[in-house]
Amino acid sequence: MKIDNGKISASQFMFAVACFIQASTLLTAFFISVTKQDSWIVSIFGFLIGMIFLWIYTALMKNFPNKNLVEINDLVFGPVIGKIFSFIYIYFFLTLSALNLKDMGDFVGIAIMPDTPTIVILVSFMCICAWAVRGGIEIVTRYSLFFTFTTSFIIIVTFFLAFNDIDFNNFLPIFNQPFMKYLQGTHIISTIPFGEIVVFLMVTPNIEIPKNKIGKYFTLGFAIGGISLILIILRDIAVLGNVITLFTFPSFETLRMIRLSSTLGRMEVLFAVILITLMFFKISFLYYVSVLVISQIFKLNSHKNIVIGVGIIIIIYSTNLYYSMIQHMEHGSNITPFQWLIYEFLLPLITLTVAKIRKISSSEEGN
Amino acid sequence: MNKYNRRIYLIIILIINFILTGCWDNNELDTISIVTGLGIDAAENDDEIDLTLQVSKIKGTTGYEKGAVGQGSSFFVMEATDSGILSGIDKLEKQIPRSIFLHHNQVIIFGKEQAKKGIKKYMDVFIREHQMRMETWVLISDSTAKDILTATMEQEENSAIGLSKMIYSESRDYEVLSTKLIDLTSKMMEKTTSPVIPIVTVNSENGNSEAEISGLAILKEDKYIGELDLERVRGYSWIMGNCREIPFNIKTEHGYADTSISNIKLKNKPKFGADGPFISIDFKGDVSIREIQGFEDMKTNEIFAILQRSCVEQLKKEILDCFNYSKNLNADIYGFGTEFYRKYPKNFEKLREYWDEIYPELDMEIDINLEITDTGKVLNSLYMEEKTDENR
Amino acid sequence: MVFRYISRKIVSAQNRNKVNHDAILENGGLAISKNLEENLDFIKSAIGESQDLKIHEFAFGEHNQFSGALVYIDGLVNTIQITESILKPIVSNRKKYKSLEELTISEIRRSILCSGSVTESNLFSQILDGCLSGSTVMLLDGFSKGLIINTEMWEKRDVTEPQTETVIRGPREGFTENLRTNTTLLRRRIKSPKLRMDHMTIGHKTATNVCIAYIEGVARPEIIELLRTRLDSIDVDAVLDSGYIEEYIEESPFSIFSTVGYSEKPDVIASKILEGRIAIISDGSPFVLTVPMLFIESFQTAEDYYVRAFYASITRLMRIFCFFIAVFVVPIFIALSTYHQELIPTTLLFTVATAREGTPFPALFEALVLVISFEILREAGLRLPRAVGQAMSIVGALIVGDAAVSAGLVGAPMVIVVAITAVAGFIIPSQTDSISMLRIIMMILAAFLGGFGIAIGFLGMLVQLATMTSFGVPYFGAVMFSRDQQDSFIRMPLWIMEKRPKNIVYKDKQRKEVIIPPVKSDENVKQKGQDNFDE
Amino acid sequence: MLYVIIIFLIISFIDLPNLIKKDSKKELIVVCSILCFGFILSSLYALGIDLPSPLVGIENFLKNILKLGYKDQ
Repeated sequence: MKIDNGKISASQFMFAVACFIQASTLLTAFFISVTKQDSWIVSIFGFLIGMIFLWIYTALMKNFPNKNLVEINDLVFGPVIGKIFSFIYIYFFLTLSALNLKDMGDFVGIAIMPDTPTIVILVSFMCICAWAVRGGIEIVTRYSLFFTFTTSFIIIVTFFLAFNDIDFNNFLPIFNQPFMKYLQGTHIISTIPFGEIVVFLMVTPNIEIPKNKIGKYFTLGFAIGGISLILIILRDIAVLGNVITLFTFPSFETLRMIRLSSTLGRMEVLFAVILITLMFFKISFLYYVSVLVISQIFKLNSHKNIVIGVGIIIIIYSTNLYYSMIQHMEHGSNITPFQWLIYEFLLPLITLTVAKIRKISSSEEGN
Repeated sequence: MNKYNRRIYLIIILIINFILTGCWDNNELDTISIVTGLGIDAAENDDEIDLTLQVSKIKGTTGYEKGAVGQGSSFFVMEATDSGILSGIDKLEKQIPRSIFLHHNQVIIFGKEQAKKGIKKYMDVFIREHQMRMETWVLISDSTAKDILTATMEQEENSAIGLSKMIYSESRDYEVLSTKLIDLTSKMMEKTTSPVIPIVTVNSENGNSEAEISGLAILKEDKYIGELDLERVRGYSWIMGNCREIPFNIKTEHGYADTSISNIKLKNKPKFGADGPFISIDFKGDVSIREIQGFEDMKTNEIFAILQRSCVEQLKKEILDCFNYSKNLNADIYGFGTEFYRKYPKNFEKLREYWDEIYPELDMEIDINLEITDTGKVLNSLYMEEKTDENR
Repeated sequence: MVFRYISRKIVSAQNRNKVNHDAILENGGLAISKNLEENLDFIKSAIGESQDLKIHEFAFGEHNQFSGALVYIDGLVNTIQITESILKPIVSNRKKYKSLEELTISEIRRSILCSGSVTESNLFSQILDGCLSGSTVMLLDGFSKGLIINTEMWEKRDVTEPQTETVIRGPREGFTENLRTNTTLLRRRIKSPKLRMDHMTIGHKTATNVCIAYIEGVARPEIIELLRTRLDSIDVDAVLDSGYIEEYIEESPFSIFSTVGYSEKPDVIASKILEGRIAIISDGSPFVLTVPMLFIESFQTAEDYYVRAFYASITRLMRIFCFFIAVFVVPIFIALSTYHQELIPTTLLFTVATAREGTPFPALFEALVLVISFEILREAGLRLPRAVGQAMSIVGALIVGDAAVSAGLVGAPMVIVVAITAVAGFIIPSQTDSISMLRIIMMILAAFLGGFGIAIGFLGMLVQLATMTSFGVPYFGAVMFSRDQQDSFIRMPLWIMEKRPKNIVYKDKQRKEVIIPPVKSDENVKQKGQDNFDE
Repeated sequence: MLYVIIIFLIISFIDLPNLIKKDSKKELIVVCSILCFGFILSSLYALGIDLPSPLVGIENFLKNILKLGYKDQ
C-alpha cells in the first residue's frame, strides 16, 4: 500500500544521497574539536566504516526491493514488535530533523542575522519545506543534481581561492594524540554525517532502478558525499591550522577568510545562502521521511494531511532540544554517537540477521 | 479550486504573517557608522584601556549641494576608556545617533605601553565577536594608537585604509611585515613561539602626516620585549621564507654592488644533534646583479666569484645577527619550537617546559649557495676589461 | 475566509444548470417549411433587419415557374462566385423542368451547381450557422430542404512579420487572424500525412472555429484526450482570442508561471508539433497555443536552432542569466544595503552610503517607487502609437530617474540597479509578466528578512516550479539528469539530438537515424570510400 | 499566545473540512491528534515553559547507567 507513488530516477537517487551527506558540512565542529589536526584521517576512517553501514542498508534494500523500512519491520518482526521498531524510527527521524533544523537556525542566526529571533527563521524555513514535502518525493529530490553540482563547484572554488592562506605544515604533528581520541572521532563522523543515510531505506519503493543495480548507485552517491566532506575538512585544517578548535562553525570561518581581490573579500553571506539551499534539501528530506513513517504506521491513505502538524512539532522540538550550545557540543561529541549507533547500526543489523534467519524476503513473495 | 491549491494558500499565509513581523536586523545605510580602524592604548589605571575608533564621515552628496565628496579628512575619531572593548563600544554608541558597524574594520592597533602591559587579555573579543574578522591587520604603534588613527593621510580618505593598502603592497615583498589576526591568534596558541607584530610610526610634518612601517615588535607571553629594525627584519625574513625578491647591496674592498635575491628555496629542518637540538638551514637563491661600482679592470668571472662569496658571507652574517638578537631576548620569533613539535612530537613534550632554557643555546648550521643568474642587459660593464678572445 | 468565499462562488458558477441555451438553439430544432415566404420571414425574424443581410429572390425553370431565394450576409461572401457558380447555371439551365416532381434538391446540388462544398440541411440552426459564417443559403419554394453553399471570402490581413518575435535569422512569416491561412502555413511546413487537424467550435455567441494540430504517433494520446475534454468543457459565450482558451485549459491558474506556450511564428509552432506537442489554432487570433509547455521553453527562441550550436547555447545561457538578473538584482541590492553591509567592498560602501545619505525613504520603499514608475513608463510606451511610444518610455525613464536623484529622493545606485533589471526583464518576452511579479515578491522578502529572505524566496520559486505540471508533464524537469538536458540550458548540435524530448513524446521517439558527426573534409570521406567531391 | 491560537484556527479551518467530508475516521483521528499535540507544544513554547527534551533524557540515561560516553578531558 504505497502512500506516495512518486517515481525518482536512479541518478536522482544517487545525487540525493550525495547531497544529503554534503549538507552536513556544518556539523564538522563536533569531531574537529576532538581530533584537532588529524581530523582528515579520522574522516577517512569514518568514511570506510560508513561503507559498512552502507553494505547493511543495500543488503536490506536488495532483500526487500519494494518495501520501505516500516513494511520491512512488520514483515520481519511481525506486527507488534515491528510497530515498536517503527516507533523508535519515528523518534529518530524526528530528532534528526529537529537537530538539523536547530543547526540551520543557529548557523543563520550567527552568520547572517544576529538579532532575529530564531523562531522566525525556523518557521519561514519550515513553511517552504512543508510546501516541498507536500509535493511528495519527486519534488523533494528533483533538485538533488542541481544542489550537488553547486556544492561541489563551491568546494573546489573555495579550495583554490583559499590557496594563499593554506599552509601545509598545519597538518604536521600527525598521530600524536591518544588512540581514544581517534576512536571517538571516527565514531562521531561515521554516525553523524555518514550514518544518517539510513533514512533512504524509507524511499526504496519509489526508486525506479533494477534491484541489482541499487547498490552501485547508493555507493556512488555515498562516495561523492564522502569525498566532498573529506575535501572540506582538509581545506579547513589547512587554512585554520591550530586555531580550528576555537570555532563552532570552522568551515564558515575559512569562507570568511577568502578574499577574491584586495577589495572584494568578506564573501561569507554568499556561502551562507548556498548552505541554506543545501540544508533545505536535507531538512525537507528528513521531514518527508518522518511524515512518511507516521503515515505508513497509521496506514493513512495520503501523507499530505499531517505535513503541517508534524512540521509544527519539529519546530517546537528543535527550539528546546538543548538548553545551550555548550550542552549541544558536549553531548554531540560524547554521547550522541552511541545513541545514533543504536538506530543506524544495531536495529538494521538485527532486522537483516533476523530476515536472513527466517529467510523472509519480499522478492520471493513477489508482491 | 481543488483542495491542493487551498493548501498552498494556507502555507503562503503562514509565511506572510511571519515575514511581515520581520526586519529586526534591518539597519539602513544612514543609520550605521562604519568603523575603519580600532586602537587600544593603556589607560591610567591598569585594568582599563583607552579605546579609539576611527569612523568614516559620510557626507550626503545628493540634495542641496552637489560637490565632490567632502575634501580634507572624511573621518572622525571617537574615544572611550573602559575595562573591556565591547563595553567601551557600547559607551560610544550612546554618544552618537548611529550604531557602530565593525565589519569593515581594516586594522587593529595596539599602543606601545599597552603592548608592554600585555594584549592577550583583549584578544578574546576579536575571536568571539561576530563582527570582528579574522583577516584584519594587527599593528603596534610606535607611540599611541590614537596618533596613528588621528593622522590625516595625503592621498587616502583615512589613515586606516591607507595603512591597510600599504601593508598589502608591503607584504608582497616582505611577507613577514604583515600579521593578520588569525596569524597572531595561532602564534599565541603555540606556547613556545612569540608572535611578531609590525610597528607603525607616524611622522607628521606640515599638517599632513605619513605613516610607515618601521620594524617588527617582538612579544613574549604577549608582552612587548623588543623590536627588530628594518635591517634585522631582512635577516628575519630570509629564514621565514615566502619572500619573493629582496634587494641586497654588498660592499667589498674592490667595489660596491647592488643585487637582488629571488626565487628562494629554503629548508629549515630542526634536528637533534650530538650536543642538543639545532636547526639546519639550507638556502638556495638566485642573485641578479643590478648595479656595479668599482671592480676596476677585473675579469667578469672573477667579479662574479667575489660577488658570490661576499653575498654568502653577508647573508650568513645577517641571519646570525638577527638570530643572536632573538636569542639574547630569549624570544623564539621563528617558531622553531613548533617546528620541533611538528617533527618530533613525542620527545618534544619533555622539552616544552624547558624551551626557555633551550632556545638561547640553540645553534644554527647554515649552508647557502647562490648562483648569479641575471646581470641585466649587459654581460660586462665599463669597468671590466674588454672581453678579448683569450679570457672568454 | 476570503478564499473559501471565492471558491464557493466559482463552484456555484460552474454547475449552474447548463440549460439556458441561446435563443437560436431552442427553436433550431424547427424544420424548414415548404412555403418559401414563411422561411424567409422566419430568417428575417431570427437575424433581424440587419443591413448586411441580403435576400436575392430569383425565378428559374423553363417558364420561370419555380421561385427560390438566396440568403447571405454581404461582405462575408464572394458575390462573384455567387453569380457565377450558383445563379447563372440555375437560371440558364437548358433542361426543362415541368413540374416540381422532376426537380429534386440533390439533383440541383449535383448537376446544376458547380461550386465545391455544398451541403443540404432541413434544420434552421444549420441554415443560420452557415449563413452567418460566410456561406450562401438557397431555399426553393416547395422544397423542405435548403442548400448551404460555401462561398467564404473576406478581407484578410496578408502574412507579415510578427511584431513580438522579431528574428535576425530564420523565416519571417507570422500567423494571421484567418484560421485557414494559419493551417495552410502549418501544412506547408509539415507535409507528412500524419499531421492531424481536428476541428471544434467553442463559444455560443462567437462560435469560433478552433483547430487542434498534432502529429499522430508523436503526440501522446492521453494528452490529446485531456486537451479535448478540457476544450469541450469550455462552455462560454465568446472566445475572441486564444488568450481566452489559454485561461480555461491551463492547469495551475493561480501560479505565477504560465503553463501554456504561445507563439506567432509558424516555424516555431511546427518545431513544437514535431517535438510532440499539440497546437491549438483559434480563428481570429494570430497567437497559436502549444500544450504542454515546459518552463525551459520560455528561454528557447526560434533563432536558437538556426544559428550555430555554440553561439546558440551561449545566448541561451545569457538569457537564463538575464532572468536571474531581472528577478534577483534589486532584492540583492536592498538586502546588501540594509542587512549585509559587510559584503560590499569598503570603498564602494562609502560611495553607496554617500548616495543614500540624503534620501529620506527606506530602501524597500525607494525600490518599489522606482520599479513601479518604470513599469508605468513601459506600459505607457506600449499604449501610445508606435513612434511616440518608443521615445516616451526611454526618455521618460531617463528624465524621471535623473530628476529623482538630483532632488535627493532616490540614491543614484538604486536607479542604475532598477534600470538594469527593467531592461533585463525584456529579454525573455514570454516571462515578462512572471518576472515583474516575482521581483516585487523578492523585494518584499529581502526588505524584511535580508539575505535569508532571498534564499527563502528562491527556494519557494524552485518548489513552486517543481510542483507545477503542464498537462501531466513536469513543468521544470530541465534540472533532472535525462536526455532532455541536450536542449535545455545549452543546445547541443543538431546532429547529436537524435531523440525527441523524453517525457513529452509518445512512441515515435527517433528524430533521425543515428549520430553522424558532420563529414570532415578529408579523412571521413576516404574512410568510407565514398566518391569524394572532386571525382 | 493569542497568535498561536489564531494560527491553529486558520490551519484547522482550512484543513479539516475536506477531511471531514472524506470521513475516513482513522485518518481524521491521526491528523487531529498530531495537530492537537502540535498545538499543546507551541502554546507551551509561547508561554515560555521549557519542556525537557527526550534526546537529553536518553543521553543522560546512556551516560550514567550504561557508562557509554567518552571521557571529556
